[in-house]
Amino acid sequence: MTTYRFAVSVMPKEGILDPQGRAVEGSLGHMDLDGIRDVRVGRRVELSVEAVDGSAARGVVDRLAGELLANPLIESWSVETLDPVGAAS
Amino acid sequence: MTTYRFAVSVMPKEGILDPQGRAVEGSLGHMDLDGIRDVRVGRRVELSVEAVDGSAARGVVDRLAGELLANPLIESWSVETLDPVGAAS
Amino acid sequence: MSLAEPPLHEVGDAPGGGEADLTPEPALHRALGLTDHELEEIRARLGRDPNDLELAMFSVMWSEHCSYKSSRSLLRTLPTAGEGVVAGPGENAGVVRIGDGLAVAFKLESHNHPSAVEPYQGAATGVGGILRDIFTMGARPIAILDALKFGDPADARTRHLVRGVVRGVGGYGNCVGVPTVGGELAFHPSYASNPLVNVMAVGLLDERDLTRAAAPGPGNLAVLFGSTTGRDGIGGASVLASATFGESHSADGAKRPTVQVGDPFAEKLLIEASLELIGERLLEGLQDLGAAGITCATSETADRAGTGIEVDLDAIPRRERGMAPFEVMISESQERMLAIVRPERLEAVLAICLRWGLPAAVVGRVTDDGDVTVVSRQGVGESGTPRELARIPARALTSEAIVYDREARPPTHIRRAPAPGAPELPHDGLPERGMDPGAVLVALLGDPNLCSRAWVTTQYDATVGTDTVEANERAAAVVRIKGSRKALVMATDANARIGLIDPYLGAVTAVAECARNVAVSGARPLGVTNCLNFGDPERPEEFWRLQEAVRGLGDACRALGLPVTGGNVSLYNESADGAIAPTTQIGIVGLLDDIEQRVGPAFRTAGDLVALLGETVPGLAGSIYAEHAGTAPDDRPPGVDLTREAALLAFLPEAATRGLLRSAQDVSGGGLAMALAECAMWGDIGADLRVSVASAPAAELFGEGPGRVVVTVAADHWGDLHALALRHELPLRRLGTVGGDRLRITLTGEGATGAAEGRGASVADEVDESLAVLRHAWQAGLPRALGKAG
Amino acid sequence: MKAGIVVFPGSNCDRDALHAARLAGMEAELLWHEDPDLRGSDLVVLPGGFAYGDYLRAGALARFSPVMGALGDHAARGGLVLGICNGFQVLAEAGLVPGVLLRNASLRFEHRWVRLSVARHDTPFTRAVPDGAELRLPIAHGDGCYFLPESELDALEARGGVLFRYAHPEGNPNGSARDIAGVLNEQGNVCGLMPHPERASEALLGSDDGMLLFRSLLESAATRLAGMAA
Ligand SMILES: Nc1ncnc2c1ncn2[C@@H]1O[C@H](COP(=O)(O)OP(=O)(O)O)[C@@H](O)[C@H]1O
Ligand SMILES: [Mg+2]
Repeated sequence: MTTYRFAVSVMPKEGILDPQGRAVEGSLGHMDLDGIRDVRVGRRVELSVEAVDGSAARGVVDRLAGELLANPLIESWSVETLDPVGAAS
Repeated sequence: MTTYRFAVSVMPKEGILDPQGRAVEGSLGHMDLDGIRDVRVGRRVELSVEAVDGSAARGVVDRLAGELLANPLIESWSVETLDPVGAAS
Repeated sequence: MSLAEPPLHEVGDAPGGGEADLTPEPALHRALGLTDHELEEIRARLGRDPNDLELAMFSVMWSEHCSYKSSRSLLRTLPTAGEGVVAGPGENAGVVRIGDGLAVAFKLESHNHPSAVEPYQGAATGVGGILRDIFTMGARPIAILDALKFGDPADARTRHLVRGVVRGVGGYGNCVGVPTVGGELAFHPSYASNPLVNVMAVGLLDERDLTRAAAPGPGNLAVLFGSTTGRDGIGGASVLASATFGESHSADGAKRPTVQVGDPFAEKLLIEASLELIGERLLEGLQDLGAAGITCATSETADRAGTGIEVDLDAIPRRERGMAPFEVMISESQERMLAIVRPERLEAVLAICLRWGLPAAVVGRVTDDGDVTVVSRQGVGESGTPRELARIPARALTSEAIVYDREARPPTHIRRAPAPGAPELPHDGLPERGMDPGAVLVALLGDPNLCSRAWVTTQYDATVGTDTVEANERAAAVVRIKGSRKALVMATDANARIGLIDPYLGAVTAVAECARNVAVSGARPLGVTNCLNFGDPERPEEFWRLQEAVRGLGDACRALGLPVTGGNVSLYNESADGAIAPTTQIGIVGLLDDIEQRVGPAFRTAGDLVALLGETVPGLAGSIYAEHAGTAPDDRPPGVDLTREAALLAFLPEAATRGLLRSAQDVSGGGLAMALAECAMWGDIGADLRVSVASAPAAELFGEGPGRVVVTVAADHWGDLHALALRHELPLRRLGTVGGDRLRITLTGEGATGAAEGRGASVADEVDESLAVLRHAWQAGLPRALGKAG
Repeated sequence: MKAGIVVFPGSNCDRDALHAARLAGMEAELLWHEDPDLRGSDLVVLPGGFAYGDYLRAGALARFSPVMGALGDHAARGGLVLGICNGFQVLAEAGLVPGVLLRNASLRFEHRWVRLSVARHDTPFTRAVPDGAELRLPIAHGDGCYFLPESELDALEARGGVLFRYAHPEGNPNGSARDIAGVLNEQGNVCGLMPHPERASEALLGSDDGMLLFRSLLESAATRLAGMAA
């Protein structure tokens, strides 16, 4: 058994309204930051999976992402493999 | 002026309780998915920046991430450069 | 305060079902859901063939949802005239005067199918839609009530739906800052794959702010403000794309999400901006964008004013590039409003929208030709003259849309309810062997349909606005009106179990119960809104059910002197397992002239006398008890005596005004015993009571016969109360006194033990439970039913 | 005394705070978030609601509104500031009071009546609260779980920065560290709390305990003015 670490990105689907992204853009004026556009706000989920090999682990993550982490009706998701220690920090 | 696209990952710092992560782990039972551990739920923000060059753009993103997207007391953040078209889908 | 955002997608069967996914067909009109006959009707109204864009506009406007083509003929029969009614059916919401220059706006609306597909967003956008109907009238929304119906709570799919819907209602209502003060939560197998999410909103307005959804004055401008227009909510019409630019439908469908995402933050800004625009007298008309988007808003406002509107397609602010004209015209993107503005006031209007951070644009102008026309410069360049993409008489899309007289046929073997005063059956024929009333009461208290709703209501902000006097776990909510002694009392009710047996009686029962719920607080009901949730009207049995329900709704409202001021119809609530139980959801708002005279449901003082107003009629069919015990084939639901209900509605406010009532609680689900338990639990004080059993203990204690109210009265007021009841020809039966920490109900009379034993049953002849036991059963019910219910 | 209630886009308890302030006898008006002028307010209230929809993080976007600069100066000058619910979240994001408000432990929005114990009676916010009295107020929030690193919590308590705690029988509704419901800044002139005193402003609404806070503020403003006059 090996431990693999993944990051699942869940973003609002294209064409789906992203209220958070719009609110962020709307408030940028107050921060005097220019040139920022097309802000989309989603989720990032990091997790470890213990499995016999990488593809088995990946299989588990794909199921988790598709069935629990993302709502397929309004969100799209993608998986990224992290080095075992790694985190976004 | 060129348009650059970035993804900012904002994750709860170590030691910060992450009830959403716990909730995900909690619901794994219903899904008969084994071997998943250390789930952390954070945010992913994708945005475009228009700037004279890459480093200028990056500067804008860093400021946005540090001052708005993440709360340093509880969250750490990292920036990833995407290809202009790119999205999580 | 947050949690405005949806939770992680819940575990459970992947959401699905609900929406019909049209596959492209040779004939475009069929692919769009129009019949060949309807295409002929369209040709007749246009005097020519419609082009694709026009066909798309017709297809959405002639949908059941927008055209009411199956129900219109029935709705015409409803009584709509009433004292103080200033806006009725036909407007976005009903409006009734309440004195002091104020008026109340209220309406019920359904969002059933979207909630079945995506419970959080479906419920959230449902709340957003009904709120827009309220502030479109010029009223500030002051209360939300949510009536929710689901299948078996033990089912994983149901739990997923319950959690999503409740979070969605809260996520939206909490954020816009309108208190959710009441509603309904019911479980019935027939809702398993087709949950019902009916939301009622109530608003308060200064009569001078009453705003019409009309587009008067040719030359006036049509201003679209709020969110930008995207591809969402295009649904079936997306087949057009394949026709329009030969895209493959599948690739195309992927690009057009059928799920709409609500933005309560945008809605909050929309509320404030709209009310400011109205307050500043800057608008000639205002219309929300709901189903069929800009097409519906322009054609309805034009038709109401007998004008036309020319829509400048290129001027409509979009969320996405490359949208086809039909997509822009029928998009159902949320949180948008259409204002009709005089040119000289445009600047002021745009300034207010800008201040609230809302995109706004002039998207058309009012004309005198009675047509909705769509023009665009695309392809002809800035200089060129705009091309006309569509021209349709406004009324062809709205008031003169197609109407059907559907065939109605009663299903074989339906059980009719007895007419009021029909001879009683010898007994209700229920199995009573070994029945212990105390144990049954505890079981009923924990029943998912009767237990505490705290798990739901704690997720709703009920106190924002500093006007909420009574909310939740109550027959009706009480919301005071600042700066006056007045208060509004509101409730919503339906009765699926009786509706299933007899749709007519189901509707009558719901109206009677809802009105009673408002009246027990001492208020006078002002008017009725409703939502008719039924199956496929093209099936004669289903249409018959709808017809019977509307007949019952009309009869009940006429008998009680209540105008129907508005409502909504939701049809095709069906799944593979068949249609839902006929569900006539009723919403009533009442007026309390003096908040200090309101009457609560809870027992108050030891020594007060407990009495039952009204008479117990036999019949247990349709009751929760019957669901537990099983009904005999010859059993029927109790009938409704509307004359007596009317007397109750007159008696209760008078008794309250004269200060004769310490408390009053309506008898409904779970029967008399349940009502008594609630009075005791909520008052945290018990009672010692004797109930004489005329027919059978089960009917006395747990029968849900209408027309009954549990009241308490100070001993020295008993005489006056009794005299008043006599004057209103209402039976008033003394049951005992308030006191102690137990609920004790001793059964007496020939119907009790003895008689029951005569029937070979052995019935314990008393209920004797501590309040702690009752409260525990009541509070544990929902979490248990939903399985920890996180 | 004059109270200014800030209206952010998405505030929804602004009119409630106005109502309570006036009931308490204050002169009160609404302040628009884009206007840095506090119009001579002695007390500035950041009301409850969902400023900017609470998108991203509750209070994160609001803290950049133009009015916040003026609010900072007002606070630095010792001016009184009360942040209620979302207002508390904004103050925390702006660093005007210590801590962060995390998602409720239940992961659900919680609306219920709670009981607060009052740690100090010598503050401008609580001077009118009788000793030993507990306050009955409603909460209505999704992110009310107060967080601060352990060491800083000790420091906060040591300097008397904890003003309100959730008390029994209802107890801690959101998982807040050490049952903290409301805190004070170092100078003791800025207070943030999650429960809604403005909603408990009349017995008719279920409780008028919240008025004790508004009356406290009225008194302390009065004595300050007297102090200046002297
Ligand atoms: N069951 C009903 N009883 C009375 N009026 C109804 C009913 N159903 C719909 N109406 C009226 O028909 C009109 C159109 O309803 P609806 O399409 O729901 O309005 P909106 O599009 O503004 O939500 C409204 O005025 C509504 O009050
Ligand atoms: Mg409408």
